[in-house]
Amino acid sequence: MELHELVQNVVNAISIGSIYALLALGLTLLFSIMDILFFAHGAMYMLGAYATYYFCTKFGWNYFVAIPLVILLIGTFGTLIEKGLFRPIRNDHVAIIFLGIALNWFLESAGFIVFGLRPKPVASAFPGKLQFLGSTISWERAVVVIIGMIAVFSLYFFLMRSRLGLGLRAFAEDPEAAELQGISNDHVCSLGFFIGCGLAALAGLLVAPIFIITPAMGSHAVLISLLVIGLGGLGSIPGALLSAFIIGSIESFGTAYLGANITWGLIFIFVVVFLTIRPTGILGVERE
Amino acid sequence: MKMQRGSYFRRIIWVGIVVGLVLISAGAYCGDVTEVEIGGITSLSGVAAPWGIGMNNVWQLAIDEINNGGKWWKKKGFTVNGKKYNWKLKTYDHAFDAGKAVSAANRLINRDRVKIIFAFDGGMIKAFQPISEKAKVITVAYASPGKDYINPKNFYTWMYGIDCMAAVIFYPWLEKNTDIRRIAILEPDHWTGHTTEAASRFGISKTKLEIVFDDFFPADMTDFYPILTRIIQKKPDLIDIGNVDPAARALIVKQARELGFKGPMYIITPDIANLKSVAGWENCEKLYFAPYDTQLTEGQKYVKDMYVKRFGEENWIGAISYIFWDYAFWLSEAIEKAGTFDTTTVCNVLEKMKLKSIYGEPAYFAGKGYYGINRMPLYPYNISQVQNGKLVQVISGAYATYLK
Amino acid sequence: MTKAAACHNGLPSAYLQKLNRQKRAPYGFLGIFFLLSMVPFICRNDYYVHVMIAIFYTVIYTSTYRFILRTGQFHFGAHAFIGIGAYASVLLVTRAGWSFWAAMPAAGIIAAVCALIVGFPILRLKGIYFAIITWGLGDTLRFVYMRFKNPFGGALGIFSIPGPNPITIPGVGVIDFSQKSHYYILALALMMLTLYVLYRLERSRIGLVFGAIREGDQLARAIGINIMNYKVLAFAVCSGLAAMGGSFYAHYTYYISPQDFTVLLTIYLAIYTVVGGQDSYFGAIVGTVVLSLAGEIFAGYSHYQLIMYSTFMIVVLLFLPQGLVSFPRYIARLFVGNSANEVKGKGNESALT
Amino acid sequence: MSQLSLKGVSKYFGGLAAIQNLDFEVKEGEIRGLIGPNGAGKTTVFNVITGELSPNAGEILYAGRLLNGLKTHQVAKLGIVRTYQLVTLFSGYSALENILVGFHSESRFSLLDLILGGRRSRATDIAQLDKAMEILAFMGLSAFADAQAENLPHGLQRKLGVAIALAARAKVLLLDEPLTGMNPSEAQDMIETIRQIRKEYGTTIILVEHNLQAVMELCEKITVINFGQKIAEGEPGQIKRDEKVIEAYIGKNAHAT
Repeated sequence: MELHELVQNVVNAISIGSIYALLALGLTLLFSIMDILFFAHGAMYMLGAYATYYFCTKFGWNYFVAIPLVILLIGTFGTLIEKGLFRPIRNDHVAIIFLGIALNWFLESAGFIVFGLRPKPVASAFPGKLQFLGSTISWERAVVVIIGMIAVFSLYFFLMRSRLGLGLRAFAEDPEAAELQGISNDHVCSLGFFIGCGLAALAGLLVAPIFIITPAMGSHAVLISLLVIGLGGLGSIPGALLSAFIIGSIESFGTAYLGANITWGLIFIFVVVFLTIRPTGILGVERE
Repeated sequence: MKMQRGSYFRRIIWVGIVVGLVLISAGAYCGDVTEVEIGGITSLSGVAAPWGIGMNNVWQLAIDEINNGGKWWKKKGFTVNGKKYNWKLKTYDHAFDAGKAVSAANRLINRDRVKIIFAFDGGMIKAFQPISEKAKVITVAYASPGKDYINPKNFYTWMYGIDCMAAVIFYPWLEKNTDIRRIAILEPDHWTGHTTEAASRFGISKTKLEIVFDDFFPADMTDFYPILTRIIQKKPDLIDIGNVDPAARALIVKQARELGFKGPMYIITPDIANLKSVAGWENCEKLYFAPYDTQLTEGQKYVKDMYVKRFGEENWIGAISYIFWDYAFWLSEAIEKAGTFDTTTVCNVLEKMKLKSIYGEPAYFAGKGYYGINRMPLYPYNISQVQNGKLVQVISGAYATYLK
Repeated sequence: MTKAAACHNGLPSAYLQKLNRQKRAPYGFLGIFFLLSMVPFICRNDYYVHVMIAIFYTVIYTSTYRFILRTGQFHFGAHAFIGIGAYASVLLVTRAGWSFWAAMPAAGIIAAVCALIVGFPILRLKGIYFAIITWGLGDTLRFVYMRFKNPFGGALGIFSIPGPNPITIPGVGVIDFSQKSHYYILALALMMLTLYVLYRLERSRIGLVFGAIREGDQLARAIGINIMNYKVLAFAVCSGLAAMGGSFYAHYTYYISPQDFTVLLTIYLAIYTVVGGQDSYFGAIVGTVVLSLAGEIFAGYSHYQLIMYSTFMIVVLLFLPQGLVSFPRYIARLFVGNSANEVKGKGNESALT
Repeated sequence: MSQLSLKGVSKYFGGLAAIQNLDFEVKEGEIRGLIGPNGAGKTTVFNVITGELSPNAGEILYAGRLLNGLKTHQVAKLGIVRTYQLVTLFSGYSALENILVGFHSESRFSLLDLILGGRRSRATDIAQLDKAMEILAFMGLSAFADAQAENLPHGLQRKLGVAIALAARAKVLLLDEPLTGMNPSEAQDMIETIRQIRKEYGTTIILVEHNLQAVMELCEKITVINFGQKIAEGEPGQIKRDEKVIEAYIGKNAHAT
């Protein structure tokens, strides 16, 4: 194996890992704050991508103008969903998962009807490619790596350092105690959904130009995210990052040296065996 | 709640009785066939839905052409024993679920009493083939050809073979006319991908070309960087991504160019619009498109105009649309000739007919040498290449004579 | 103290009534079997018979799925064991030359043994982790089927699967599975068998223990119940039964491919279960029947079908947490003001004061 | 001879010792009280014995057998059954069914027999029903056999909890505050019942209880712990006079006020 191939594979791994990390970020955040698995995350990702398509490609707006708009739009939509659908059954975690699945399917099917069946391309805001030690990466992917990292770290520091973040974490540890300290349950949930869905939309924004968008993209994404956050340890942001890169590396090197159609089999086997040995994932902690 | 189990039990029995009665009455309702229906089974939802809907639209166009008459079908309806008939299309969705495909076939054959089914994708066709063959229902398979379902045992299954023909025409031509020697094949890991790969291998086996890479990728894959890295490392002269679905195919083109592959690629039934918008036309340089005509035949123009007028430009699925046009006419003609709807007779007539194909004439059924039965139409075949941003027809009017 | 004394002492025991009902249950099941087995001879249309067959094997999947769900495990890998059943039985028939009648139970046993083997390590996992790992297991198997063309047929699947071998039933004649009605009877028998086993597992002594584990696993442990054993038992038995359903499916459609056993299958089962009502024994059945029949209406376009399913599910989750089976009670409460259930509760209280 | 003995048992949570080097022995058929101020580690002792927590050091022996490392259900199978501080019942079940669940280990079922529901299985059902009614009668609960457990008054729920343990064939019964929340007459009734249990079944009983009066009345021997350590052990009269005990309780009271 020559050096530039190795470098290329590492670059591929980082690129895939960043995409997966970005996809999983919102999901793991919601889990860490509210202990729920929001299956419709995939649909939010899909809606974010379509919003980008409509703003940028259809209306011809500037990509950078679209970014905050899309995040705000989808985040608000998430908050509305939380208020209307999730709040009544907030304490039933299994019901929430089923509700998420139902919502995901609903939005996906409705997406096919509303947005049409054909995949839509989103023109890239970052054309061109970057050459690096004999390897190549397109700029749009490099941007995903950079913004993905920024998003992961700023979210991490938001949760760990900021007052609001500490409040959210206090809520995660003990909702009742947090309520007593004046942290409103309802506000935390709304905020959690806003950030979670906003992150899903961000993923849609950045990933959409790399791939093409279809209403079915969400289900695929949410399953991958599930795998990522499961392996990383539910609710752990560093864990999700780590496992995204592990899965990215297996996918990159496995595909390059073993074949594309067995790599995903290997990833599944790896996750199954790992979770059997360590039932809480890489960095997960046992929860009640 | 616990105390109420008894009443639940009774309620369930009631529900059972009611459901039974509904089914019985519905069963009694299915009476005589008053309209001649053609069944369709395709993917109207899910990932492959654009194709499924597109082909359903073309079927509809063809059937409307027969019913109302037009430039292609000059009379109205078709006549059997002096009586006029019209077709009616009834399509069900299989969403790439074999169970649903079987249900759809059962519905069409046993409830709607169709004699002809147009169906998409070999995997699904194989799932319901035992039913359709047993019921002697003519199945037209729009799918990659495979000996496992096109064979003398399956008398009523017909197909529109595009990939196999393309491979046996394309690769010998490639050997003779270019200095391309190293071929990489990349196909999705599902039924169509596998059969197309087999067809390409068959075509290449007739030449001295070398296969340097041959792999399948999971059907839902969107990031092709790793596998393209691997392919490019093998230094192929041409990448055969024959039957990858349009979305993934455009991504492959785009990502391969990003990774620095400059050579040609080979694509069957391209969706030019999609390639242009996703991959960019400048990235499509040197691509081979099969079958693709720089000059559309009159029939193709006619169908495309009609389609765009009725269903809109954005729903046009590209060159693949044409293959869904012909069979409705061939079958109507065969039924007229046979003078009966009896499918065995119709099959025998159809096999020997001279066909008028949208790709040009003459067309006729062949395939005995490969499948043991003539179930595949041969017609003149064109392959084009993008040269300096323009489509140039490099092969014109070829016949896949290997398969005779 | 004797039985007589016990009855004197207490009220006529509701539990005794339950036991008596259990004693009568086999006749009930047989009765329903005979009643339903008439259908293909009255409605001779193969399409409706097919719909019923599809409902029957789906009921097998759904009700076993529900039972595992009820042991507190968020199961996401039903497709794994259904797939094992289908593939095992097909390979036994086509490769080893077994008769279908031996292969189907063998497939069930193979799947049950697989569930037993993986059960002990993975049933320790809770909640989402269990979901992820069972889903991963199913998809791992899918990749195994895809990867190994021999013997699994790869992505193309296995086709031309023979139907069940003909059998002769004295007094009835030869059943050679040339007609849908023969399959109908087989599917019905299989479903009734599954439902009976699950009925016993839920309503008998052992069902009492399963319920106890659900009601309070701490207490259950403290009185010596080995929760893991029971969970593994349920997992294995249900997986085995579902696998027999899978075996039937394979020999009924004559064609299987890895595509048939994806997580989507399990998601459908989850939807049927939730919509029907996961707390009730009949929930899975009602959910499957109602949604399958409703799904037929939208057979033309799956998008509408999915919209209908998901709307159903959202409505049920928000307004009918007990599922469709509780709908009559819900309506009754709307009109009467208080349900029979509440009356019962009050009765108990008054008896105590 | 001692039936259950703890030797040098310690349990730490983080750096904090919940129990430290605790020794005590219980004779067969004894009613033993385990008292101490709040947070003294009484419930932890139960948790350690039943295997819900594993001790950091020391040995727990039951009839000469080492219990360390056994899981809760295994310990329970050996005959050490506990009740919980808060009422825990299978609340959706009737009282009778609660008892029947306790029998589960007794019925050595064959799965096939159970699934087919054959005659043998039915015979066991009836036999168990009889035995359950017996236990209910013994506990004075037979009138409530069909009542749903969660609808019973508090006192009876507590009794039912003990009855479940009896059904699980407890040889050593660990009762965690069985009298909490009871009015005096209910408490008296419970005390009577505990005595009856010992008399009828010969069960060894260990009792954690805050109601000191009741403990003094009921127990033959009392162990007092504070901060996870044994500070006194002896007969009720002895304990009442023990200075350390008085100090522990008064100190605690002083602290509380």
